[in-house]
Amino acid sequence: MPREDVAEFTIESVQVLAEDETVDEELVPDLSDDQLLELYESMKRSRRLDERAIALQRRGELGTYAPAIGQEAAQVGTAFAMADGDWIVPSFREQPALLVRGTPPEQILQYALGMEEGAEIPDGEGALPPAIPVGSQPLHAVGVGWGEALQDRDNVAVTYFGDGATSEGDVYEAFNFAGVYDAQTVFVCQNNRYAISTGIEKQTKAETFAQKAIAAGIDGIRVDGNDVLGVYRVAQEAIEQARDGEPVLIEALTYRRSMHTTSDDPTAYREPEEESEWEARDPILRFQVFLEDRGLLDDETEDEIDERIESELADAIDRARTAREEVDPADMFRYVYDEMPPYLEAQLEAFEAERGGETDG
Amino acid sequence: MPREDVAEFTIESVQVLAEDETVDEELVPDLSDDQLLELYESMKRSRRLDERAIALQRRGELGTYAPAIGQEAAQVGTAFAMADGDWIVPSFREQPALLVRGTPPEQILQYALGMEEGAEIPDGEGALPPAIPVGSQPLHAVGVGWGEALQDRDNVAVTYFGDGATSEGDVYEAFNFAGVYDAQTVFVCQNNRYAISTGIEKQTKAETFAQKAIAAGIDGIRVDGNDVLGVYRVAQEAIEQARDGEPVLIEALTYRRSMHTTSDDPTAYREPEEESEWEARDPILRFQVFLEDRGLLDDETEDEIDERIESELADAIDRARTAREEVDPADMFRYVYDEMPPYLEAQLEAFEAERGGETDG
Amino acid sequence: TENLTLVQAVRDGLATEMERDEDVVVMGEDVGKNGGVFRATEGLYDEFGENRVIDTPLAESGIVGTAIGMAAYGLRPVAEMQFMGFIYPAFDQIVSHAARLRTRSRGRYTCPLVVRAPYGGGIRAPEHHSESTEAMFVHQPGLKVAIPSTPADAKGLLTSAIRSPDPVIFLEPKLIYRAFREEVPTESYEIPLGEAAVRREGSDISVYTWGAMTRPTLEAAENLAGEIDVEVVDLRSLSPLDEETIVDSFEKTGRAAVVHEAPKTGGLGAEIIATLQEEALLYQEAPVERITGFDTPFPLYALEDYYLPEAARIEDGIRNAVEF
Amino acid sequence: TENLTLVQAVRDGLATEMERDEDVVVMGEDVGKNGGVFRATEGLYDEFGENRVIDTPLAESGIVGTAIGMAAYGLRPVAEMQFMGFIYPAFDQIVSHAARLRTRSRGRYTCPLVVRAPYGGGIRAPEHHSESTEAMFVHQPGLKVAIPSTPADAKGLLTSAIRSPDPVIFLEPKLIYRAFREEVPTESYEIPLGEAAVRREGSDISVYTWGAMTRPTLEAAENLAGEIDVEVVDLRSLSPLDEETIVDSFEKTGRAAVVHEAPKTGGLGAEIIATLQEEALLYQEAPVERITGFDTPFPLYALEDYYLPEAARIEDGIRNAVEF
Amino acid sequence: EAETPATPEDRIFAPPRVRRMAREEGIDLAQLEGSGPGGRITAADVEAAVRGGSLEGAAQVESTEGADASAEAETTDSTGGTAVGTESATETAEAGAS
Ligand SMILES: Cc1ncc(C[n+]2csc(CCOP(=O)(O)OP(=O)(O)O)c2C)c(N)n1
Ligand SMILES: Cc1ncc(C[n+]2csc(CCOP(=O)(O)OP(=O)(O)O)c2C)c(N)n1
Ligand SMILES: [Mg+2]
Ligand SMILES: [Mg+2]
Ligand SMILES: [Mg+2]
Repeated sequence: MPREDVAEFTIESVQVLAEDETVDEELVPDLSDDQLLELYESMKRSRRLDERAIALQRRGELGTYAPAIGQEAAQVGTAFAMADGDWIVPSFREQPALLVRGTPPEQILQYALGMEEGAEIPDGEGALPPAIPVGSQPLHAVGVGWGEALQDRDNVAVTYFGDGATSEGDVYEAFNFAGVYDAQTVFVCQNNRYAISTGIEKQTKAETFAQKAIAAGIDGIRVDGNDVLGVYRVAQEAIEQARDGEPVLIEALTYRRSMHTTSDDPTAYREPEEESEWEARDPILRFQVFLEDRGLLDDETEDEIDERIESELADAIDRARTAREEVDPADMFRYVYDEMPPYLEAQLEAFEAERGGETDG
Repeated sequence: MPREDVAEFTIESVQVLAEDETVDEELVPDLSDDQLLELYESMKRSRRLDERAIALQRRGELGTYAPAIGQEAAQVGTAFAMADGDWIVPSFREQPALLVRGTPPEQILQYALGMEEGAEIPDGEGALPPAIPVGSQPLHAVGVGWGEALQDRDNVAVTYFGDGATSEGDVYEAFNFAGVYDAQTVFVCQNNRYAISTGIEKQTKAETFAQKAIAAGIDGIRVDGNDVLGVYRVAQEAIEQARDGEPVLIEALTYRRSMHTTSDDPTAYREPEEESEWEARDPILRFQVFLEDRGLLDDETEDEIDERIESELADAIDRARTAREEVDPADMFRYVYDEMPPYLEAQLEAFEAERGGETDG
Repeated sequence: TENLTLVQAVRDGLATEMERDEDVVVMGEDVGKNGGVFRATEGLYDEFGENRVIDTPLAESGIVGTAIGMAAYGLRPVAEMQFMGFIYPAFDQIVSHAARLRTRSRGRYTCPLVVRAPYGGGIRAPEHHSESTEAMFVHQPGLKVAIPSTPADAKGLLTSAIRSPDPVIFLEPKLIYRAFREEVPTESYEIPLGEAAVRREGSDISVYTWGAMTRPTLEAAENLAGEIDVEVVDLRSLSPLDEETIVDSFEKTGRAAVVHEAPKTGGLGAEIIATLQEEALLYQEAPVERITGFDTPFPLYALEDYYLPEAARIEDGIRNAVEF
Repeated sequence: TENLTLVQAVRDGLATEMERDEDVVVMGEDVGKNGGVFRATEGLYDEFGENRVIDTPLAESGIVGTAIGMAAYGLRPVAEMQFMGFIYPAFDQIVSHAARLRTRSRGRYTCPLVVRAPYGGGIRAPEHHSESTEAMFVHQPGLKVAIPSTPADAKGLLTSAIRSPDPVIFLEPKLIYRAFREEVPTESYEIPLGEAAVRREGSDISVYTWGAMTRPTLEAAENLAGEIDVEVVDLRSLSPLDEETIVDSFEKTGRAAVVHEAPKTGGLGAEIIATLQEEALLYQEAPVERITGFDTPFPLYALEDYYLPEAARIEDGIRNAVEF
Repeated sequence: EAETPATPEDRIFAPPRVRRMAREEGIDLAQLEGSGPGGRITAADVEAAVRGGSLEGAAQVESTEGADASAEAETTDSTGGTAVGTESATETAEAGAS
């Protein structure tokens, strides 16, 4: 074998609903009309939540907020393919997926209000709290998916992260552990082309992010991340594969249409033309036309959806504000350990004593 | 593009001198007879150093020692392909490569005697000291190779590590940085099938280690690591490529024929049959037959080589022992900072004062 | 009881808990087939199978990160770092995640994870194999830190660590892994985290130490007997500290020393001193001596005996404190 | 001179040194085109080009690890960690390599590396964006640690850090990045590492602090003026500590407090206390107060004002020490 | 030196600076009754002892104890100002008095 090929790999890319609204009918996932509308409404709900949150932040009511505008299909499509017992292991920009999985919008707002309460996952929902250190959470998802495998159960863990995150060694370690131990895990890399200001060309020389799976001997696949039907299809296949102990990396090609967070100003590092180009590829718009073309969406339905979302969000904002009034600073001490050690108890007592004197105590 | 392949990769493997002594004449590197003999002698020198070091350790004279027995071709072949200004960035099992690059054997012995002096690279030699934390040093090699690129010079950094090391996130980060910034770096992964007791099947699901390069968009190639001619050929090409700013990962398929270190007992985790199989594939033996077949090596030359090596090593051992007598414990304080801060000076003074009272002071 | 070395007691603690609770899984580099490079997991692989004693890829962050996921999932992983000097690749997972999962989720998720690591010098090991940086972990809220100094404590503390609903960094003094044997109960038992042990009563000075330094400290105390009556407190639990025992002893003696292997500056000795003067300054008769490693990287082994506090240096330090 | 904020002074310090020494390269996440998320590197990319102001992949270990290689090669890299809370993935490279390259090679290689990171709380930032764990780095031999509290110090200390042949962890108090301006010399100058600054003279108590806590401490001192005469010592350099200034002040006042944001246990306050009692116990009249963050993870921002020491809490602490 | 009581109750209760004063003045703290908060020995107690009639001095200070803690005691102490680092003691006294 003086000089021979010993291994070959290909990376496949999927698109069901193209930008020009052509549809690959064979690949259209088997979803009911109601489900299709649910996909649509989910994307819109997240979009509106982001818009309202940005506005609230601009008025000084919220802390730093990371909108997912433009990435709704990548997240909603994958989250929608999950089953009841499945786990979601998110990073900090996962509003669309979390909403689909059952996190109420007021929790997302509470989190942006700097309240730990916002990360308190509703009981019964398999969701880890947001991970802020980029690239640190896929390993947790592998631990969960591995746990499922060790216990002979068949739920999967789906974890979300960005193009930038793939540069962190932890993400590669996650792929590699998943491969060795058949962890029931699906990795969703949202390639939104930016890590804050850093474009993908400075992130890696790899031509796709999906091919990073090859290093770990697991499957990688790319999908048009602005095509919710394609994403759903790919995710469904990946999740089933992962249930059988074969982890998959999905690269969803999308675009972060707004700022990195409300602290960021993208005009410092990218051209408005690029943003307009991607506006035209907006995942909600594309799917809206699809639904209209199929006669599933008319103005009336659209209005119903909008009204439902607006009233939900108005309520959510009210509830979050109320909750904000009620935070108890002493909570800081209460969740450090199961039992509070004496020195911490002493600190809490001193803290309470000092605050006893204050009017807001 | 509903469902199409967007990227394809192949991993190539090279072998010039096969186990059955057949030779791919086209691929035989262009080396003089003297150079061929030098390759051979280099491998033997390292083998003998390891053997003598193990014996010394067994007698209680040396601390933990990590022999490279079986891996001589993988290291000598690559190191031999380096040019004068090139850098070597080793881990802890790189005797064969270091000897080729000019580290005197007594330094290797001093290091195993627990003397920092053993890691003090001779001036002018571009070699970083051994890195004990597995997988931590390829990033340094990227920094060096990147430095060369930034300064428009054309030396390369060649870094060595094992199959186990590839599981560390840092190694992947090194590949990835090298790719993005065209660092003049060659990565030599010695796949010796074990990380202490852990076999490669527990290290990764990837079928080759070379394919880990794909994640970073750089080239990966496999070579029979027990074929010194194949290794040299592949290394030479890789080094030239790296000089032009294209980093390469070489996977050298080899076998750690002896223990992980002198603290390890391989019988706990692998079969003697496996060890015998690989004994038959020994790189020195294979190359010896090749040289004999070509009429380059006869008993007389062999004896000359052996005698030279034995006397060199005897001297080296003597010098290392002498140096060991002369260590100055106060050195501990001398290389922490450029200027010793007052608190450290005070500690040194107290230390000297206390030792003043001792007989060995 | 059984007459065990410290490392055997660790192994016994693991085995006992694994039998008691099938959610306990052991994972790490070479912990399975090979039984661990120090044999701390010897035989567990054969006894409990590869799903509970897991040989992992060589990646500390991967080990701890996946173990955190397992812990959140409901298992009780015991992750081994092969040496404490190699815990740093996992540092982010430990401080940013293990320590914070409870806080971050307001108790919805906990992290019942034990990270075991042999620590400390004195065994002629290569670079990075001799560190003891317990102070860094003590500074991180949400973690607990324990270090046994005897076989019986090793088993009892490890049992508590495994049962702890919160993450514990469990550091094992490898210098004394096999240094002596002790009768260790066969059945399962806990030594609670947060309780120090007075190893030797004395009235002239309180010497605080832990792990492998306990032996030379006791040796120094014996050597000084008749001259100075030394009380030796083995902290065992570094986070939380047993402030009560620490302070009580000091109130009795008025003088103190701390002995640790780690570098002096920023070491745990400083915290103990700060606590003493906060709680019992009015009893203090002399500066508290710090008898520690130097503020240099741990040297290669040719010099390690000069670096590590031994009985003679400890005696000198004690004398300093007493003669002040 | 120019009237600059602290972050502008950092930028100025970088620019001045980059001009002076072409081996200085700046690298990190978003430091190039974007000028840094806090604009600490604004304009440098345009001024010095992409080979000297380098946007890296998102990998802290990669950044520091390659920077170590560059430093060994002969460059003088200044690596930015976007927030101190994200320094941990690089922890191993920092403590196992940057700190030890000189020792390991007996001076053949040095590591003239600066790791810059904004640290500390108070800006309503998300989780992990508010940490201050300087104590962990101070405990590691081979590193230096500096924290400026004024624009002029920021430039001068950064200049020293860049010129230091040894690695420096340079922590920038982001709470006061833009809080006030100060006249900063246009030309290049050094403020030596290892020298504290007495910000306010006083005779009743010495209060030691650094970084963002310097302002509330001075505020507390002013509020107490007339009642208690407070000396405020801004350490500036945490490793090495300026023991002389620290001890001199204490010998004068006999009472002290330490103010820091980091959790109390194992924080740098303990080291200062230990040093004081070692060097000046007989001057001590009262326990040294630790006015610090609590031993809890830094809370999300709704509670951060409760966590951080502010003037009122500092005053209380000072009173405790004085009224003891 | 090694002769120390075995229980905290028998221990001398005094800040380090006061211990130094006593040492410098050759006063045996064990002979003094503390007049400070919690019965601690104060600088004033030591000074009183230096001035002769040690118990007298201590008693004198003791009478002020009920009123307010250390500030009072310290005032007495530093106005007596003998061998102490007088400057700082005075400063302390002023602060305490205000
Ligand atoms: C370990 C770590 N380093 C740096 C940061 C600061 N940071 C937050 S988000 C971000 C970019 C993330 O990019 P990407 O992974 O592509 O996700 P996206 O923001 O595009 O969703 C950075 C650098 C962080 N949170 N964690
Ligand atoms: C970060 C780190 N973890 C663990 C170790 C302990 N250790 C030393 S060598 C080794 C195995 C290395 O395997 P591999 O990379 O294949 O190299 P080889 O020993 O085969 O040359 C381990 C686990 C270490 N030195 N560094
Ligand atoms: Mg992105
Ligand atoms: Mg890492
Ligand atoms: Mg190997």
